[in-house]
Amino acid sequence: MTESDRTYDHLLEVRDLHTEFPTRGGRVHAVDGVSFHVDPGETLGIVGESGSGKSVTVLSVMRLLQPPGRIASGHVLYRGRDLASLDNAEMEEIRGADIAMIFQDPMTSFNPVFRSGWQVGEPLRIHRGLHPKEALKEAVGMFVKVGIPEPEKRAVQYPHEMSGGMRQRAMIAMGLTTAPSVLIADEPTTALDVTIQAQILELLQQVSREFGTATILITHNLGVVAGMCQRMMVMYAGRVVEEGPTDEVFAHPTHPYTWSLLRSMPRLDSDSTEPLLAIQGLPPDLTALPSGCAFHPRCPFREERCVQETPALLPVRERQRAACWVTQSGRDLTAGPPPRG
Amino acid sequence: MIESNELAAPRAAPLEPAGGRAGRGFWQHSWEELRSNRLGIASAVLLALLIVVALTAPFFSQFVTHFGTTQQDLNNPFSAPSRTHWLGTDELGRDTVTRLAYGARISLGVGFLTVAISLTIGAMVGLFAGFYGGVLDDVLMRIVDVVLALPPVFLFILMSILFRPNAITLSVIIASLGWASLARLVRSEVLSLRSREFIVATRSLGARNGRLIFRHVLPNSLQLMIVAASLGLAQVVLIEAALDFLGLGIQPPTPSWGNMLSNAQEYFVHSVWLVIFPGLMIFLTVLAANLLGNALRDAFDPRLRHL
Amino acid sequence: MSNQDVTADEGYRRFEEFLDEWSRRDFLRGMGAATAFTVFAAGGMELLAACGGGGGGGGQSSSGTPKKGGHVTEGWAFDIKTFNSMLSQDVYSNLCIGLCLDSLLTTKANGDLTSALASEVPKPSSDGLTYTFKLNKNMKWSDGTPLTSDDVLFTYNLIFAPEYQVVASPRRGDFTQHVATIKAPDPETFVVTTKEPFAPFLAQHAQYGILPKHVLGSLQPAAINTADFNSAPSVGSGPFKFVRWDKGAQVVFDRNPNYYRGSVLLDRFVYKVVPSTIAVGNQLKTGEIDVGQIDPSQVSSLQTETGFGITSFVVPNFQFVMMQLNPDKPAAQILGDKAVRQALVYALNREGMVKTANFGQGEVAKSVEPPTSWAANPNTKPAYSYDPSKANQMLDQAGWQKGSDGIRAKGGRKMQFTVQFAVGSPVLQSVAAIMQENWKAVGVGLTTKTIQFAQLVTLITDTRDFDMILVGFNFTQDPDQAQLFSSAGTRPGGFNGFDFKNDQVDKLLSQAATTVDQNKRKQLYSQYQDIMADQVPAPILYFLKNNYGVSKRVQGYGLGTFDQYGTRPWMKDVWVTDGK
Amino acid sequence: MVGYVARRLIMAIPVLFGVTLITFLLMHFTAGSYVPGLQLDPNLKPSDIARIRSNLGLDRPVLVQYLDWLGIGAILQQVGLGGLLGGGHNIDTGILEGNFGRSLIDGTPVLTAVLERLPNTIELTATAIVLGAAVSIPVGVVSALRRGGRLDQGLTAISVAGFAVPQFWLGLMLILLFSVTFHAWHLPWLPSSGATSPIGGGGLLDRLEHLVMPAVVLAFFYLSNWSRFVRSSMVETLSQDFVRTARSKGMTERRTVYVHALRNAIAPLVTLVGLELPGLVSGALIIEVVFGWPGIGLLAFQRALQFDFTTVMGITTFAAVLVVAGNLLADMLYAVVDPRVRYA
Amino acid sequence: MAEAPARPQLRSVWTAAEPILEVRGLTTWFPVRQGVLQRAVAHVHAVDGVDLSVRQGETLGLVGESGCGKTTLGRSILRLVEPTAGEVFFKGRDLLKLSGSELRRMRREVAIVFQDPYASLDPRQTVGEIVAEPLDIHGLAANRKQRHQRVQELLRVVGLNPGMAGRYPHEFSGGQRQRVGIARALAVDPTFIVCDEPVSALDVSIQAQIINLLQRLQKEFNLTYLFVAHDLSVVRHLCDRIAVMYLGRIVEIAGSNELHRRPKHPYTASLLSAIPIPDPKIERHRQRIILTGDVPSPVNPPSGCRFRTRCFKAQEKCAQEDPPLDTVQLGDHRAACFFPVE
Repeated sequence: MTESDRTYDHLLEVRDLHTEFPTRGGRVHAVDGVSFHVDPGETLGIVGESGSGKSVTVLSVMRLLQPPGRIASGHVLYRGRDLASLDNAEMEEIRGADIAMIFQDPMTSFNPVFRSGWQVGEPLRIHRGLHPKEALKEAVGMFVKVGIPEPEKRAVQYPHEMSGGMRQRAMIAMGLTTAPSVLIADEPTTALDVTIQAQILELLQQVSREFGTATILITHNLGVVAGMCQRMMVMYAGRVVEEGPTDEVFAHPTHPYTWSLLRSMPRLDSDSTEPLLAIQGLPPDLTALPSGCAFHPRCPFREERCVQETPALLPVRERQRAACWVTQSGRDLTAGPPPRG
Repeated sequence: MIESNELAAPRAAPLEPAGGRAGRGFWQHSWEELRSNRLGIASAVLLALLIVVALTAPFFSQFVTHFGTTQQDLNNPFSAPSRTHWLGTDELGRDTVTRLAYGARISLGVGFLTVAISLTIGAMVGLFAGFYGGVLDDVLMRIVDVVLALPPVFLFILMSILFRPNAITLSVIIASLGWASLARLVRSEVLSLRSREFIVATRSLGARNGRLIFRHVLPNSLQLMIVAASLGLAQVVLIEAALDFLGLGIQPPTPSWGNMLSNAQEYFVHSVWLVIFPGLMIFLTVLAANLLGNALRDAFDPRLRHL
Repeated sequence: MSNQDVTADEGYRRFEEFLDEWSRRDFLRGMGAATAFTVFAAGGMELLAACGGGGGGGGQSSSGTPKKGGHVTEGWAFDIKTFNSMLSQDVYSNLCIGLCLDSLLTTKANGDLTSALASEVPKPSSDGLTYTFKLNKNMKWSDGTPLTSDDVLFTYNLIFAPEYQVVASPRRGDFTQHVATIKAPDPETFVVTTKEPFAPFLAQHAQYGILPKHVLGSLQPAAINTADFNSAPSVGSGPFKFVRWDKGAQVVFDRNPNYYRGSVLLDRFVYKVVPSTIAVGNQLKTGEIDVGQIDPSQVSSLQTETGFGITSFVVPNFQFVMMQLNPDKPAAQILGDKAVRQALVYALNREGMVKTANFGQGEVAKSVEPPTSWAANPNTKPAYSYDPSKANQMLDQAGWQKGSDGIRAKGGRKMQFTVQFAVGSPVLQSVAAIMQENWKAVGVGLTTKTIQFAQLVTLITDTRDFDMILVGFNFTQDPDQAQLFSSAGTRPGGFNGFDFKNDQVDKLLSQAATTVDQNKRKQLYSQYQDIMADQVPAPILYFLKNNYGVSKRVQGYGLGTFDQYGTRPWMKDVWVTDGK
Repeated sequence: MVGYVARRLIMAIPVLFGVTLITFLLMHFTAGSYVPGLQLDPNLKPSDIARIRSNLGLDRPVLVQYLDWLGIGAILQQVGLGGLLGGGHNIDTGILEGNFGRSLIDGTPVLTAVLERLPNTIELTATAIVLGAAVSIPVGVVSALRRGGRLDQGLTAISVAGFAVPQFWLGLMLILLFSVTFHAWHLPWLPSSGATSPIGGGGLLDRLEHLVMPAVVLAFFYLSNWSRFVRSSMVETLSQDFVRTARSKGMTERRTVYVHALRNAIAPLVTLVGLELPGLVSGALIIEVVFGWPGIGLLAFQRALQFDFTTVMGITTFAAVLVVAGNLLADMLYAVVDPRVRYA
Repeated sequence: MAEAPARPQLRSVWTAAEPILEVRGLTTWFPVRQGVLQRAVAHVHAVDGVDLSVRQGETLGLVGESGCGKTTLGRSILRLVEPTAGEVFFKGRDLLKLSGSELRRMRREVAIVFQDPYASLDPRQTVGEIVAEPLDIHGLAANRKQRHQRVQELLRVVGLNPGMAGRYPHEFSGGQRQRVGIARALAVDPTFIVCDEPVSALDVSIQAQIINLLQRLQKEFNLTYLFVAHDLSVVRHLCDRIAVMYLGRIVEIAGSNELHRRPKHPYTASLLSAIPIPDPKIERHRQRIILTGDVPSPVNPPSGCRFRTRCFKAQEKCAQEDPPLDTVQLGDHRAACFFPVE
């Protein structure tokens, strides 16, 4: 794409994004007013449970929503250009070239009937018009960079002939062939074993350093965010409930959901065998969201107000924002929830 | 309740407040799905209508059309549709509506009976072969292979000579080949069910094979069988008509849609209704059975799409 | 669309108009769609009739000057089976054999024998035992080899000489039963001596296509059955010579340059296999075929077609009901009573059968001999007009009383039968349905059962486990019916499967067969027909009428009662007006 | 791979025996004393029937006849048990020696008869398959892309109708319209039967004219079957992760659909086509009957009704081999189109 | 559960002081068939000579990566998969030698909870029927009323509203389904439960509920757990002792805290270091051991020590000799390694 002359605040900025899915049970607001940004070299973590809207958010950015899902409103500014308003052909030029994405399951994300090298080289053929042979050569080069042994042999193998870790490396290679400025990784290690997860996370960090890409890392594993991300945001029921620098959020969670999550996870470095703090109830059904704050039925800190009114995402501490009436009114969660009668 | 904080908070849960009422079971769910499929319901209604006509054919002919199936009127052959003969008469002056109604008995009777026989045999063979595997599976599946490799033409011809074709023998003849593919279908379903975790779970409780087969595997493959039965009905009606047409099925003067058609082709130079209406009946019946099968499949499980 | 019901409401009137409109636009005309089963079932009706015609039979008259060239396509719903005249049994094979292999004698349309390879029809010697055939001079096979009495002797040896036992010929039994010796004293003479005088000899055994000894003579006897010649005759003696046989599709013939009667006019003749008898009508219309036998149901609609003319004639093919008379079989307990048999015939509306089932294409039988035969006796008594009240009366008299269900019974036995017939013939189905209704009217129950043709054959010749059989038979021009009605035919394998035994009939039939004088024979057959009419062991329903459509571009087609199949010497003079 | 094929073939042996034995026994029980080819001929003497029957070896015990058909008869003779065979037998079979024998009806070698008809049947079915596939793939793809739309509903309706309409009825209607009526209206019309014109036929155009109607009827069946298959397969494929991956690479929708999705979606179709192989014998039978198409189906049908034992047995063997080969072919093809599938 | 009918004791010489479960040399191989005759040309060495003992009332954790054989081991012990060799003593009786009916009786003593709570519940049965099934199988309810009461009680015990017994599994959330699975396991009143990754498929916020439930039930009913999992943090929280599996073998076994503090086997060490800790301050400065390559195929495991192909301490000896589990032995802490981590 041609470099826009306009100046812009962030490499990629999402403003007040709303994505909805019409269903039989009514319109589902899978993403409800999400805003965030990333800059080169930075890694942003998006954390949330299944159904919290984190994947839909990034699919909206890529405009890869499965119909009938659609962006209802909001802006996706990439270098100042609003991706949400581009036509399909323009968007196709951005996808894979400027913003690349890697997916959770490297098995199903590769086309089983084409050789891996062919697929990895494909973005080059599409965006740079490279000859298939050159594209394959580039792909092999990329395989070397992501640490795939015997790259020539691997390139002519089919995806199913590779191991899970290898496939995810190839997936990353595919995302990076065109040297994109933004890399979106949607749960890249969830399907992998821990030792392989460690390898892949290492690789992602290395890539971010080397290529200076802005990375958006989606995960449900708080530990991964802790190690990988400078900034993070926590999503719940399609909304961002907390956002801030990773260190701060872990040290001083300002949303009861974040607070509860951290306390409900068994920690490897803890000798305690005391019962964990269990978040009561279930994640909400998006077709029938509770009134007020969506988390209030499960919230140990809830107040009258939480049931009635929906809190906005507002600064609570310096550099840290949360959508919570409790913390916005100045309460510190570290003291624990009030006893219930 | 032991630990109240572990329980689902009513407002957040996708469930209605717990009451004594039974949950929305699988069949109920399927029925609701089916009900919203207008084409499927229309097909079911049409099939039901045809069944009613078939069942009441003697009353129908006595009180509605006022003609018997073989009642001739040699002075009035090939009469066009009229008030007395709604869909005209054939070469011997027999009433087409009456004969079509009786034909429905044959087509649907053979259809349902064939499906019942082949489903019973096929399901049993498939269940046991799939569940027990090993030598039993090998032997049963070789038999299935043999049946599937027999050229149906010869079987139909030879068996229609061996047994005088009537609705029952014809059903047996068609079912004698039809069960094999069903057995295969059920077997592959059972194979996949057998490895499903809930079977392992039940086995871990100390359940015997009989319980596993009849309490778990069979109920879970019922949907597949119902869909297969509905689609099978359509196929059998077509096969039956084709056999009649080739002179290997139901023989005149017993009217069937197929033999009415084969007879009529001699005469439809001048009496086109004789060939249009039986053809239409076959078409509608097969169409309805197919559409119902598709609707059931959609209602049950989109996974069955390959059927 | 005859139903002009003036009181019919508006909707039906409009429907009729719509149908009329369709009909006018010819949309539906001639739609004789393919019926697969008739292909096989008709075997039950159309049986061997090895006859021929001597020079131009009946049928179409020629107009214009004959010219050379062009082709004729004749359509049949049946493929042929063999070119070996000694193995063939079906009329279609015989038809094609007749085109390329001439026989000693052949038949004219009216049934008279006439010369073919033999220069004249031989008179039997005074003792009635010896027939001396003089062959035409200088005859050649299509490859130029001379055709002599050696070939004739070889041909007849296939069904006579003991070493050819293994040849699967259906003719050996009858031939060896009657013939004492065969000889070829010189290249132009062939002499047959019978064991006793046998009047049907010429009609039955002098019309086989003569086979080339120089092709088949060197083969092992068993190899005759499977010789290449059988499916691709390399040489011939008829008006045409074989070109190719695409099984299931067509048989193609070209003009035989060495034909002993001089060259034929046509370049090419094609026997085309079409899907069904109904398809014959369609293809006549579209011009895909030039000549074809029209199904009775289509005759009236095809009569208005302009592209071809229709030739009609009665053929010696009768439809009849075999009634079980074997006293060991239950049905014979009822049918053994002559009065019952007669009453059953009185109850049949045979005019209705001809009119409805056969679309008028037939003639109600007055006797067991076809009306086309010189031996026919049209005045047999009783005449069996349709008379249900007489039938009722006769049955009452015979002691059969109607029960509450309307079925007659006597001594606890109900008058109920099952009639069996070959599957797939709509005509027979209709006939059976009419029989059923007719008899029901006089208190006789009848159920119908169709069986495959092969089963029907076994049923008649072997198992014989039936009440009645509805079947058709073809006869040659000779009036001998001994195989069917003499008591000799009741032996296993014979065709008198219904066990009709009558000493007088036996005597008359054997007398007639050994009598050479035609007038005497006619007298004997006349008596025979009277007895048969009185006994009605197997009521003859009607004789069929054949209808051929012949394209107007074809001239000189001599189709008639006795020369449809077998050698067709008149093919020599057939020509086509457009020369194509 | 070779081992796999070998194993499949070995497994097929009992199947072939079962199929031929069942057919043989059924035929003998139904035929009774009928001598193939013989007609109701008043001149036929009982002695002729007995002689011909014996010549054909049909008077021997059924199992001996079956063994003879297999070719074990010759072996029995060699080990001195020839007496078991009884009678002369000029059927001359020995399936184990690759000899299918000769027809009892016309004496021609069964193999020749089958091979003569085979090209016609292949011509018909191959055309229908190609036609069916060529139309069903785009139809299925379009339906899948426009899922739920008007076009999809229309195309689905046609394919469902194609399932429900009896083939013989459709064939009759086409003959009525395109042969008879068109001819009567002096429009270009199509020949109603056969594979070629008897006179001057055999040219490409002539064959095509004859082929059109039967092929269209047969293709209509395939079309309705396969288009629904392609549609559902395509719908499923389009919802898969790798399609999303393809899109994320920035490729055009067209390329996504036709390169990535279609290749996967039609892979299973290949096996369906492979499974049509046994259809050479019976798949097109009723169409061959209606259109008088001189193919194997018609031959099978006619000869079965005439109890031509050798021909029926030959075709049965042929058909069973086709079933085995078809299944194997389908599996092999699947391995070709889907690299994940490997046989060992 | 006072109303539970008295359970007939298995005849054995076992006393509560001995391990309740003793596994010796348990081996489960799956044949890899090939060729014309489908002869087994090789075997997947899923479980390859495992020795293990579980004491009454404790929780033994079994961890390892996917494909290491931990699930097969759990199922082999219960004979849901037939082991190839070895002995499994449960309360002193060898389960592998039990006949069909004895085995079925034994199933009242041991139960299993599965990973995927949806797959392990029959979708065509109501929750009530699912929970009642073990009662029916073993005839544990004298009549309908007793059966109904027992089902209600079981549902209440696992924290479900007994009024929902008439509902179907698909109407429940993952956590609730897992509770149903646990209730079913409890129905026979077992002493020993194999928990096969019971929380891996659940959302983070639900995991804790189930973990707490399992802990509570153990106390309440004096249960013994074999807890199979891949998540070391969960295992460490729940288990008294932990066994680490790699390629069909147990490579290290120790008390929970001991294992975490002083892992001896290089594989354990790298596994521990690979697990992210949800604390950026710690996480960012942790020394990670990144293993190279993938797990080798269990059809052809490497010679000697199976971990040597990925091991950062591997030496010549590791390829030659197969270290037994007691190569390192510090009291209860055992590891199969020649060059243990210090």
